[in-house]
Formats: sequence, C-alpha cells, structure tokens
Amino acid sequence: MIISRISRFISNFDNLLALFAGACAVLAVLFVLFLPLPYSEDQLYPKEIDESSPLYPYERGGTPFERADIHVQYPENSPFAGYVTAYLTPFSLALSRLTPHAGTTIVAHPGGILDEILYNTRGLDTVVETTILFIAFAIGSYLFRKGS
Amino acid sequence: MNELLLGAFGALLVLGAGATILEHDPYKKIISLSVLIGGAIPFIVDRGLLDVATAVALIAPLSTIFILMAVRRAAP
Amino acid sequence: MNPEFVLGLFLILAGTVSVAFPRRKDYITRLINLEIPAWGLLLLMLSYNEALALLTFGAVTALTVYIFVRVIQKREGDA
Amino acid sequence: MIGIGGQPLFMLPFGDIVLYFTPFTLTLFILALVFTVLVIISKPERQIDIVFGGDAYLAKEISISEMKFRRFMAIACGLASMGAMVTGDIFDFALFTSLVGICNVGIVAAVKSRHVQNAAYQYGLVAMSATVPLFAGAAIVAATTGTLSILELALPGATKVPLFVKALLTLGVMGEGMAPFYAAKAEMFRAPGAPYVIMCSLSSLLIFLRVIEVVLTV
Amino acid sequence: MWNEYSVGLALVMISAVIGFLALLREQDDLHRLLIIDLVEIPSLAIIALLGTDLAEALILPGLVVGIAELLALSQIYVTKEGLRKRPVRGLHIEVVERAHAPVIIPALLVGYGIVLSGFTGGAVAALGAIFFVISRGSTDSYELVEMASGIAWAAWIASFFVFMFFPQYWYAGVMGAAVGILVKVAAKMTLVGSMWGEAE
Amino acid sequence: MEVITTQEIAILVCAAIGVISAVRVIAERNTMKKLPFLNVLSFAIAGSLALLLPDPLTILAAAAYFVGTTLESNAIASSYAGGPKNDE
Repeated sequence: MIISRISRFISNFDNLLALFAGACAVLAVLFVLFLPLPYSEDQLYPKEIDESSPLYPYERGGTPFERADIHVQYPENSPFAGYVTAYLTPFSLALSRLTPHAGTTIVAHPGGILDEILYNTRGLDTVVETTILFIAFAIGSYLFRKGS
Repeated sequence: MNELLLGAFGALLVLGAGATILEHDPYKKIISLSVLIGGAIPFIVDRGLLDVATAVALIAPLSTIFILMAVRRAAP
Repeated sequence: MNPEFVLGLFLILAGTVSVAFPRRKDYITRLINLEIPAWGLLLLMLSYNEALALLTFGAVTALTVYIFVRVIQKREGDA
Repeated sequence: MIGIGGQPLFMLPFGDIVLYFTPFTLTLFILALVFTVLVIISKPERQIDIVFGGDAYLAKEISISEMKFRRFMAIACGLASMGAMVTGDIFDFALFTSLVGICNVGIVAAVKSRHVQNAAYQYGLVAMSATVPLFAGAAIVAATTGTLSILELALPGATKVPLFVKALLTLGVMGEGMAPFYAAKAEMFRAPGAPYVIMCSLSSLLIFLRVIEVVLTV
Repeated sequence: MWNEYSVGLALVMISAVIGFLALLREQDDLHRLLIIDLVEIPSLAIIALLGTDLAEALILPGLVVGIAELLALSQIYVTKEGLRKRPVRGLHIEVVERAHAPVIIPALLVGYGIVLSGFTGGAVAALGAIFFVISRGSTDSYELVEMASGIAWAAWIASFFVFMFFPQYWYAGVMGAAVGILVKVAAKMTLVGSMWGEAE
Repeated sequence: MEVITTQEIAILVCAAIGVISAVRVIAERNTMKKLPFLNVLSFAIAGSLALLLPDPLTILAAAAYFVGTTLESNAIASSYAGGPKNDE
C-alpha cells in the first residue's frame, strides 16, 4: 500500500530532513516563478545617507538630549523614542570631531539608531533572542559536562 | 572609485572565487581565498567605512588560521 | 544597482553552488567554500550601507568556522 | 479587527511590539500557562521495565540533574509558547517559534541514549533549517507591506501579504513544530519523563494553531 | 516591476533552492550541518535586501539565533557520535605560538569590542578571547564566566523593563542594555573557546 | 579623455600590480612558490588602500590589512612546512 510506504518513510527520522528540504526547495521554486513582488515605499525606520556627515552612514538627525525624528510603528507606545538615537557619549562626540570616517564605531557605542530599535522600540525581540542564546548554550554546556 | 579600479578589484574578486572553487588542495584553496579577500577590502574602504575595514581586515586572517587548524589533520 | 550588489549576488550564487556540489566532497572543502558566499553576503550588506550588520557578520562567521573546526577535528581525529 | 481571532480584549504594548489577547489567543495562552504550571509542580514519572517472562522488574535510574535540566527546558518551552501565542509582531513570532524549537531539542537531547540523541540531532537540523523560511517570510512581509505588526496588517485598508509569503511562514512553523513526528517513534516515549515529552507535542500544536490564525488574519 | 529588490530576491531564492537540493541528497550528518549553515546565508541576504534600518535590527537577532543553534547542534553531534573523549589538537603554528601576534590582536579586538558594546562588541570581543585561549592554552574559570553571563542577562532584562515602564530614565536603560548584552554575548562565546578539549 | 592626476596613476599602477600578481598566484602550481606572489598582492592592495582615501585613518586600515595578511601567509607557510611532518 502506498500509505504504509509513506508512513514507513516518515517514521524513519533520517528521512524527515530530506522531506522538509524538498518541501522548502519546491516552495522556493514556486516563489521565484511568482516574482516580482512590489516593494512598499512606506517603510518603517527608513534610512537616508548623508555622506558629508561625520556619523556617515548612520546620520539620523537630532542633537544629544534632544529628540530625533524617527518613523516608528506606534509612537504613542514609546514616548521617549528618539532620544537614544540622538544621544552621543562623550567618547563618540570626540571621535566624531576627530575623524569623519568612524560612523560605525560611533553608532555601535551606546546611543544611536540601532540601539534605539534593538533596546527600546523592538526590545522584546532582543529579549527572546538572548534567551535563545542562553537556552542553546545551556544545552551545549549540559551535554559537554554531563553527557553520556 | 573609477571604472578601471572597479574592474581591477572586481577581477580580483572573481579570480579569487573561481580559483577557490576550482582548486583541490586545501592550502591552495586558502591562498586563493586570500586573493578574494584582497579584492573585497577596497570596496569597504572606498565607501569610507574605515573602522569597519580595519576590523574586517583583522578578523579575516583569524578565520583563515582557524581553518588551518583543521587542514593540518587532513593533510597526508 | 551598484557594483557591490552585483558582485555580492554573483559570489553568493557561485559560492552556494560550490558548497552544495563541491569538486571534492570532504569537510574541509566545504568549510573553505563556505567563506565565498559569506563574503558575497558581506558585499551585499555593504551595498545597502549596513555597516554594523557587516561587522557583526564578519565576527560571527569566524566564530562559526571555529565551531566547525572543533567538530571536524573530533570527527577526523583518531580514537 | 476581523478574523477568526475575534476582537482583541486587551493589549499589552512593548514599544512597537504589541501583545494582544483575543478570545482565541487567550484560550491558547491559558492552555500553555496551565500546562507550564503542571510541569512545574508535577513529579516526573519513574519508568519501570518489566523483565519479560519473569516477575522481576527494575526501575530505570535517572539522574537528578537530567530531570532538573529537562524540567528547566520544559518550563522554558512553556514560556516560549505563551509568548508565541500572544505576540502581535511577525518577526517576534518567528523568534518565539525558533525558541520553542530549540527548547524541544533540549528536552529530547538530555536523554542519555544514543538513539534518542540521534533523533534530537535530526530534529535540531530540521528546526535550524526551518528558521530560513521563517525569517525570510518575515522579512518579505516587511518589504512588501512596510510593516510587521499583525494588528496593522489586519486593518481593512492594509496591503495584503502575498500568498506565497504566508506559505513560507507556515512551512517554517511546520519545521519548528515537527517534534511530534519524532515523538511518534516509540523510542521517544520510552525515554523517561512523561510530562516533558508531552510539552513538545503541546507546544507544536499551539504554535501551529497560532500560525493558522496569523496567516488567516494578515 | 522588476526592481532591484525583486532581482535580488530571485537570485537569492535560487541559491536557497540549490542549498536545499544539496540538503535533500546529503546523507552524512556533519555534511548536513555544513549545508544548513550555508542555507542560513540566503535567509540573511533576504533580510539584508530590505535595506532599511529595520533590516539591520532584524539581521543581528538572525545571526545570533543561527550561531546559537549551531553551537547546540554541534555539541549534540559530538555526544551522539561518542566523540567526547577524543583529543583535539590545538594550534601548533610557530608564527602564532612564538610571536607577539596572539597577544596584540586579541588585545586590540577585545578593546575594540568593549568600545563597540552590544551584540557587535560581544562577538568581536569573544573572537579575540577565543583566539587568545586557543593559542595560549585553556582557561579554568568556567563557573565564574558563566555566572558573569547570567548577571549580565539579568542586567539586560532590567534595562528592558526600564525602557518599557520608566521611559524617562532611558539613559540608564541604554547603558545597562549595552553593557549587559556585551558581557553576555562575549561570555557565552568565550565559553565556547574553553569547551575546546574535554570536560574535566 | 579626462585628465589623470599623479595620485590616480599611482593607484592604477598599484591595482595593476595587484591583478598581475593575483594571476601569477593562481597560475603558479607549487604551493610554496605561491606565497611570495601573495605577499606582492597584499603590498599592492595595502598601497592602493592607502591611496584610495586621503585620510590618516586609511593608513591604519592599510596597516591592519597588511599585518593581517602577513600573519596569514606566515601561518600558511609554517603550517604547510611543519604540519604534515609532525604527524609522523
């Protein structure tokens, strides 16, 4: 019977990955056939590039301890959104005066648009994601120390 | 970056990638890979992201050295 | 479409083919070939000016290589 | 908001990510909550092998640390499914779903039997490859509609998400929730610790019900 | 209609198909793990094609999820194949062992990582620490590093609640979150480095 | 034909040396003989990096690239020379 053969195929779990990969491949092929997709122009957190700014490519406006204007989904839920974007630590302020080519270091230092998104407006993402790291590491460390 | 330079560094990228794919010996593959890296770093510098270029230029050799640790075992 | 975009997509495609169907099928070949699509993705991120993601991706790729090297050494080492 | 979920009863905003409780999601949330509490308070079963053809039986020895670890994983899995039930953001849902997947791997992988660990490894591979359609689907939703919030996408005037993107999301959740296939193999249930293994199946069922709601709503 | 986004999406999806086809035919377990690491690249590329700041904020979690699952699965593989007891050779390259490079480069990377803070800083600092560990022998303060990472995680959760419920103290939130995530990611990844050999 | 400045000539020469040495690296069949050409390549790339953007930080980037590739090729050479022998 075909059904019993299928069930035997599925019950061997070495084959399940192949099954899933096949499904993904088929779906991706269909996806390519149904392109192109429209790209919505009204995006959240759009970026504009100002090559002359010392914060290039992360110049998003605002002065420290003032609010920068960013396009968030629910402005009423994060009343203080924009302050982190505009903030520069003393170190990054000095760096921005020193050289115009260190924008990435400045934005990665506390304060900046990505800290705004990752910690403030979409903070729950980061909670879940550090939890995944924690759980995965707990599995690895448990097996490393007490495995069979 | 003008067209000539773009062509030169693009040629480095394509040559490095092709040689990395086609070689058999792991050492030769790693050497070709560093040709590819040499073609990629100027693109980062050309955009003016100098801090990123510095960090990537320091990180890329570490990755190669990690690979070398495994290659030793595979060598005859 | 700037040159980084085109070159990045080319490297991703070529690298994917080379990892998926390598000339010599062993772990080291695949591990080295994995670097090619990684550099392709790096150039793709560069074409969109995603510098911070690029930096993180570089560091995480090196860590990935490290984890794989550990497993491959254990796999191929003598008992 | 129209959809099978019903009107949201109340919302819990965390910045751009709004948790919302409709009658549907609230039911699933309470289910996950009850089961998590059950895992916390219950004592794991002690498995007994009866020697065939005789009166002798022996209780399998399970180390305390293994039980503690699996209980920890089961609680984390319950919390993750609770989050996945009520989150109102597609990327956040994808992250919670992959957290459920990795917790399921953890529940199974702690068992000290080579066969079970092989199953855990294969399931882990499926769960890891399932993150590809999940994250890709979430990113394409953001690109085509310009938003990730399910509440915004459910508004009547919003841009509709293309059908194939919904299929990508569903396929990803199916991959993460494949644990019951592995548990169906009898070996998995012979592994001791009943409430924890059932947590795998329950969380898979819950995230699957939730993704159907999401796909029908957006 | 065939804008840059659609062209990129089509080519990246084709490479994902190639990766999945290879996964379909592969039987060996470690090769499967390598190919899954390959198909993560198209998924990150699809996020990168979004091109806004949101794309970057989605790439960072995607990257960390990928490496976390890879870490767990590689350890499950080692345990399942019974390879735990096998010795692993370290780095025996004279240039690396004898020269000053293994001290200077990790020092630079760790310092730069602390300046960067957040995920990026964690990954960069951890890379430096791992390079130092494998070129100079292993560490043994396993529990201490683990505890530091746990405390850092708690600090990050506290900062999250500061952002959500006391947004006027956003400054404290930013500092706590940046330091917390830096220490957490760096500590976790450094522990990978000390997991090199075998358990004591 | 626009005017080419001295700096552009210098950087074009560097890039041309880079491409030629890359071709030599790939055409050479002996692994040990590949490495000198790799060094030439990294010299050329570091030079063109320093000339691409006139800024003090560019020198730092070029220095980092040069240090990195030197370390890498030394590691390859030492591993290739000493690696297989240690196994015997």
